[in-house]
Amino acid sequence: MRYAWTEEQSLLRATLERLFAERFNFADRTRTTAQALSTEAWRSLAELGVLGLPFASEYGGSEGEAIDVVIVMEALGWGLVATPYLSTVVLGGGLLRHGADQDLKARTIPQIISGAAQIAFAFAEQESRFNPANVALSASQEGGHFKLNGRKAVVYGAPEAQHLFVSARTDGARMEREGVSLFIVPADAPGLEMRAYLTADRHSAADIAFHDVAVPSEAMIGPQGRALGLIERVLDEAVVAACAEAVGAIGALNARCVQHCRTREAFGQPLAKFQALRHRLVDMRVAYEQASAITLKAAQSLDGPSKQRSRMASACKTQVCQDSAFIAKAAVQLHGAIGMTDELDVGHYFRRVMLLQHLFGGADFHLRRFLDLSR
Amino acid sequence: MRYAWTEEQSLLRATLERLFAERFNFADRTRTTAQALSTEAWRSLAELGVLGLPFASEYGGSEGEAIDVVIVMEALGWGLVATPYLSTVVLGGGLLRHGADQDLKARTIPQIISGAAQIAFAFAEQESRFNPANVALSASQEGGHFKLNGRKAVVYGAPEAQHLFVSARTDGARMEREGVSLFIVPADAPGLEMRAYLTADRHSAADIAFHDVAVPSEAMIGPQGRALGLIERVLDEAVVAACAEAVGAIGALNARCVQHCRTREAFGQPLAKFQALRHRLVDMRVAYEQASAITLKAAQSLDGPSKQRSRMASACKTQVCQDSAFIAKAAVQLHGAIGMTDELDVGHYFRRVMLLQHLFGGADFHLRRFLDLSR
Amino acid sequence: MDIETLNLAADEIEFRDKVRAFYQENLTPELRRAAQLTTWTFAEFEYGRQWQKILYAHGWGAPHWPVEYGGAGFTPRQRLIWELETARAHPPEIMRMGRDYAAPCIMHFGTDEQKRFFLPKIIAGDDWWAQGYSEPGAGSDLGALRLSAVPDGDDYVLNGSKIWTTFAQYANRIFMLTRTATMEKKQLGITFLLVDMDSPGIEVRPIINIAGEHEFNEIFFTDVRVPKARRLGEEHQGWAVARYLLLFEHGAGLARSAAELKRRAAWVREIASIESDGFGASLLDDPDFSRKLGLLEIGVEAADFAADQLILAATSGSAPGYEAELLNVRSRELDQSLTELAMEAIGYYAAPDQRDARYVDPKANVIGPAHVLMPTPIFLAQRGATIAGGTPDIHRNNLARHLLD
Amino acid sequence: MDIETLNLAADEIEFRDKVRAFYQENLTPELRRAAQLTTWTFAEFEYGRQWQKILYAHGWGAPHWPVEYGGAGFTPRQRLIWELETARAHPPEIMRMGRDYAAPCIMHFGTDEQKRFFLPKIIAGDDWWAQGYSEPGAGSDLGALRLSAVPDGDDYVLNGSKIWTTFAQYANRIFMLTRTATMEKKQLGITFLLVDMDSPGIEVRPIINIAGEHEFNEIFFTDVRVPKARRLGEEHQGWAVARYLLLFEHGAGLARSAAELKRRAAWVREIASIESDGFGASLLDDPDFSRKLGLLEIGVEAADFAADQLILAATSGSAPGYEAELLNVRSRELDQSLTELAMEAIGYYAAPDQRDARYVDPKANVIGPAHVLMPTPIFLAQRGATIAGGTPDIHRNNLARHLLD
Repeated sequence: MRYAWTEEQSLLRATLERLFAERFNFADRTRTTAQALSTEAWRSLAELGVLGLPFASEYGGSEGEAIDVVIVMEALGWGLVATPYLSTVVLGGGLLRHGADQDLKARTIPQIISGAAQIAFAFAEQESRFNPANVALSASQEGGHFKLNGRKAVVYGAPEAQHLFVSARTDGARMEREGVSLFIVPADAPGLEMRAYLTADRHSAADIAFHDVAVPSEAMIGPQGRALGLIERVLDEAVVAACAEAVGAIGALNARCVQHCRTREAFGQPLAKFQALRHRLVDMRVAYEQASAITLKAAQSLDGPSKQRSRMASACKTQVCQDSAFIAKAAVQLHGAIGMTDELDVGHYFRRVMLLQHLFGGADFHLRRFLDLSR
Repeated sequence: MRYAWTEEQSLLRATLERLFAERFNFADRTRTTAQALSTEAWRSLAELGVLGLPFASEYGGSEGEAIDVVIVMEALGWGLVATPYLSTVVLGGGLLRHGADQDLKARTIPQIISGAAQIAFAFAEQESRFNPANVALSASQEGGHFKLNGRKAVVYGAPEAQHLFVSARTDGARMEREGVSLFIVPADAPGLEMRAYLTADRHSAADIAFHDVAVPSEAMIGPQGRALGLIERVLDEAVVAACAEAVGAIGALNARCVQHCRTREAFGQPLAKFQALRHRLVDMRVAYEQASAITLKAAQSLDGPSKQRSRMASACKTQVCQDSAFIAKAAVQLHGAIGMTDELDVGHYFRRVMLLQHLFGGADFHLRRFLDLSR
Repeated sequence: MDIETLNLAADEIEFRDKVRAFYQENLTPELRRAAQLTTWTFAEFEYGRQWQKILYAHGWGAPHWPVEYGGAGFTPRQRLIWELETARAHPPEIMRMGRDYAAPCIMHFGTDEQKRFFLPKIIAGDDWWAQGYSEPGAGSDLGALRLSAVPDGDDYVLNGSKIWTTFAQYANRIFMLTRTATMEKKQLGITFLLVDMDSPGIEVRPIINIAGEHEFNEIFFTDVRVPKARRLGEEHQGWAVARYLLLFEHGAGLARSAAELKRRAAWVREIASIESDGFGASLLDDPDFSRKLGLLEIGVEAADFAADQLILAATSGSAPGYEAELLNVRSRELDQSLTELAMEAIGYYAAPDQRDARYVDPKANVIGPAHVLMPTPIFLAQRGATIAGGTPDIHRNNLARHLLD
Repeated sequence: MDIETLNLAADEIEFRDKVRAFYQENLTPELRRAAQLTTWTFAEFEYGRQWQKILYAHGWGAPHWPVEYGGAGFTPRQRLIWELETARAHPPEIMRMGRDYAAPCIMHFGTDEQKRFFLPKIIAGDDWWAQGYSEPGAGSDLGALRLSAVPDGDDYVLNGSKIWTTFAQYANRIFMLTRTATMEKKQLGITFLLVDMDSPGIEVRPIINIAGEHEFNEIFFTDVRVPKARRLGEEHQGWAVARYLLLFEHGAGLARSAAELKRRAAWVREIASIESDGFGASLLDDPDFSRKLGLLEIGVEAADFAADQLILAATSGSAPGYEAELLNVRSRELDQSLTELAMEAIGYYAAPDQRDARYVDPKANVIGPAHVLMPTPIFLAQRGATIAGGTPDIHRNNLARHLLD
């Protein structure tokens, strides 16, 4: 994708690509566990100051733009490096930046930047599908604190997180926009029960049950019952970040496929000589360009008016879901049996891309949202 | 499509294919007008007894099955022969067979079989889109007769028809299923104003305005306000018939494309040597097989229980719309500039297939209907 | 690209307003209607001709030409603003083969004599050029050209035929590729000639297109004598001229085509908002229709952004080329899908053949509501968008070569 | 095909009821669960083995075999009823390479000695066969086989490796194509051997698939001695055996695969009816989801009808061949789309890696509701449906040859 990167941005891209290629390339991974790898990558990102990109300088951040986060996520996608960047910096960091008070920011953001603390955002529930207003987990006020009861589903990054942001209903009926509040909860709070697991794409996640988990009222972020606006803003940022990761991944897959077609032979000639495959590779490239374009456009809209921000974020997810699924499926197909194994990175990219489809809402959900916002 | 045709059916197929190939092939058409051609074809079909296929023997018909009508429509599609068969025999004949009383049948069906009379069914209106219950044209009772007021849109076969079937509202609000009645009206009735035209695919049609058109109460077909069941049954039959025509047309297009790829050269070799085109022709064949299969299956369901009948008719239209549009567009593309001209039959097939998409409801309308009937 | 995103300087805003005012004043209802009734590349000829004369009268007959030949001397930014405002105003598309294709080649390869003779007539809207490339049996494969030009004294004698010559029935000149020799490399031995359409021995046969319109022609050449003075470039070296011309055919109009795509999407949305879904709501509320429209609108957003980046890169001097072709493949698919959706939107009224109602000065009234007039002919004519200028297969072949070889 | 559409005769109804009763009695909960937990071709091996022994005990260990070898002597109609009832009952799929592929070839090409020795062990469920075809670097292109078998006294000595051998970790025998000579026509010089997996010099390396399961293996052969008595057919003529085997790989199971497609569609519909759309309704009411499901259900109806016609034609003796391959291409696309839709339906719960919960005797509880266990692994494993047994490109190449050459 042709884009006028600034010098700093080009430097950041190059640095991350080198880091991941040299220290975290797929071939070395058999030597270490997913967790160990993630921890090491996290340390490297902290050292590079990448964890501080989106934050204000007063908390040690480097005041970056939305585009900078896109660069990081795209590089993580390209390198197939599983880190809590999305949950900690984009989701957690976003909720802090747009919702938290001075004090909480001052206490938490430096921990994020140094890599000392990780954050996870528990918003999805078994019945909620992709609707962030569909919150059943209840927060009932009792004197100076709230008691949380209910469950959250597939919370990425939760097992390693020290702080959890939790959307909870303080008022109203299950799907009402009003009555949704946001709390920050220590991961080790009494009554909080986690079932941790790895996902099929080797990320860390958990289902969480809350039994009378008590938090002080200061743990509430933003106005009571009015947290949905904040949540939606941060989810828009996360949508674009997830799309950027997918764009990085399909870029890598396209490169793998071109390489494979040049080297692998069938019926006495390289695959790259078969017109059907040649055209498919072109279509894959066209799809990549399209996904890349809409992601950059959406990133540029993130700090604009909320309607256009959400509209473009949803356009982005809709488009990237289609293009990335097309490329990922074509890439496995094109590699044949070897693409079906755990030994080649293609299958790992495939799983990541296919699971990114769902994250923060699939193509259908976001297409409807785009249409509603286009009226 | 592999299918166990009876001997009679195989004979009918062969006869019609020969007739259209010898007497109505595209090359000769420049010599005559669309109307003249249609009239001549109509006469030949009458002579062959094809117009009597679906009717009872007591009216001079040959008691054929739904499959026989599919054979005729497929042949008409294959030969790209524009006739009023769909409007007169399938729609008009169907309304008569399933709705009319002895007397009307005895007066009208022999006229159809001999080719002496043509019929058109006016059901669509400018606001109705594909919903047959969306009837605004009003029929108000005044003593022994009804007065029709309103308009019907794009009535195929109307300019040449002697009898018009007209859906009209005798009761209820615009979109209610109750209150829709059916009338048979002489095409030359006073107050009936026709704007006749040719369609882009060289069929004859008209927009019709009704100004106080008076018809006797005997002109009402079936129970007052309860004609929708009859109309939907006949439209199901027409849907399958239209699909059969499309199947014939895409069969012919596929044959043209194979022929073109074998003979036409580019960059020093026949098109049939380029893998991308080879694969496309296979996909076109797969699509054809699929359209052909669902059409035969739907035809077999036409005389069964009404829910399954409508469900399969809608499945058929949904599938055939997709497959035929894919093939028609690919066929024009594959022929290049020459396919874009009025001189080659490919462009004519293309227009016919694309307009058949809308007839009696498009893919979206019928998919929703299929889903409603699948519950 | 939205002109707003360009954050214009004061003088640029002034320029923009000047352009807007010009269109405001000069685009008569007839001219606007001519633009709206365009199904394929060019508006009804007579109105394109009128419009070119208006442009010329304002000194904007060919803004992109060098000033010495009558160009407006725009800066790259002004050129961009001009294109965006033009797309916004939507004037009738003129038959552009002379002004945009032939002229640049004449400037680059032509003799002073040729420049003096041809260029003024083109910019003034007095000369109209056809493009004589394709021949029966040689579509995208120009190496296979056979129309022969045999030197004879001071002339060439032409025999053969050209086909798919758009609007040749209105042209008084034609630039064409002819075969003057058969050589090892098939591209060699081709000579580029500038021919008068009224030369004895030229016969034009109309070809009616799939939308029932007279866009194309076949032109037969029988012992047509063309003075050697009418040769552009060297003998046998016509390929060099053709390649040069190609730059202008492709590179140009990125902004325009992106804007047209956006206009098309808005047009479909408008039609859908007028049409009924048959159940009491607007077709725009139909989940299936809105889904298809939404997917295309999103695709247009992506294509538009990608085009922006290429345009900005181009104005800063780097050539698009490969990326432009990538974008082109996708944009044409989007455009064709939009035209198909428009035809789907109007339901049964897609059927009537309304040719006679489609003239600026119509010969018949529209059958049905006004908005049903254009979708079908535009859908039909736009099938050519993936045939003229290379099929998707041809483009994919090129792109694959770049990607893999 | 619905068995109802067969309008069965009285004796056929009796037969159908007998078959139903058999499944009713013998399909234990474990065996049913084994079938439901199958992500790819075969159920968890141990349960397939158990099931084959039950079938054998009832004289139905290989109904399609000739009676002399233990076949059930079904009529073509009974065979069809058997297949439909089997699809309906959904027993665990056994590792079928011995019973369905090797056995017919042994019957056709084998010596009496080989028949006596192998066939009884196969039908009894005591011998389990792997298929040694593919080699590293030779996927769909069997002409490129390199694993060498060098004659030495009464033996062949094998060196090389085979790959993608499904379930070879459970096999005690393997039939394989070996290279005994290199000839002009690459298919010649291939010899078909029947090899014991416990032969010295055989080493099996597991290959974990994309769903995290141990389906495939690579098998290394180092100076493995195989008696010439274990050769099936003539030396260098193994291709004839392979071609014969292919008939059984393709032709068979048309009815089964059509029925599986219908089961898959019903499964997706059921999951969607359980899942919430997030806005208070069932996912089945979501217009976008239902649209995708409906289109696939309609495709399944068409494929099912086409399969019916081929089956009826086949029972009346004419070979499907080309049409079967056409149908196959489409059916696999449909099946993959259905598995993708199932994964889409379960939303966030598509993510957890639930390998340990997917054993008949599970090592962990399901994360989330019960219905989220299978969609992701089935989706992942079924990517192989368009790789094993020929990619769509390969099939399109074949079909194009039939269509054009």
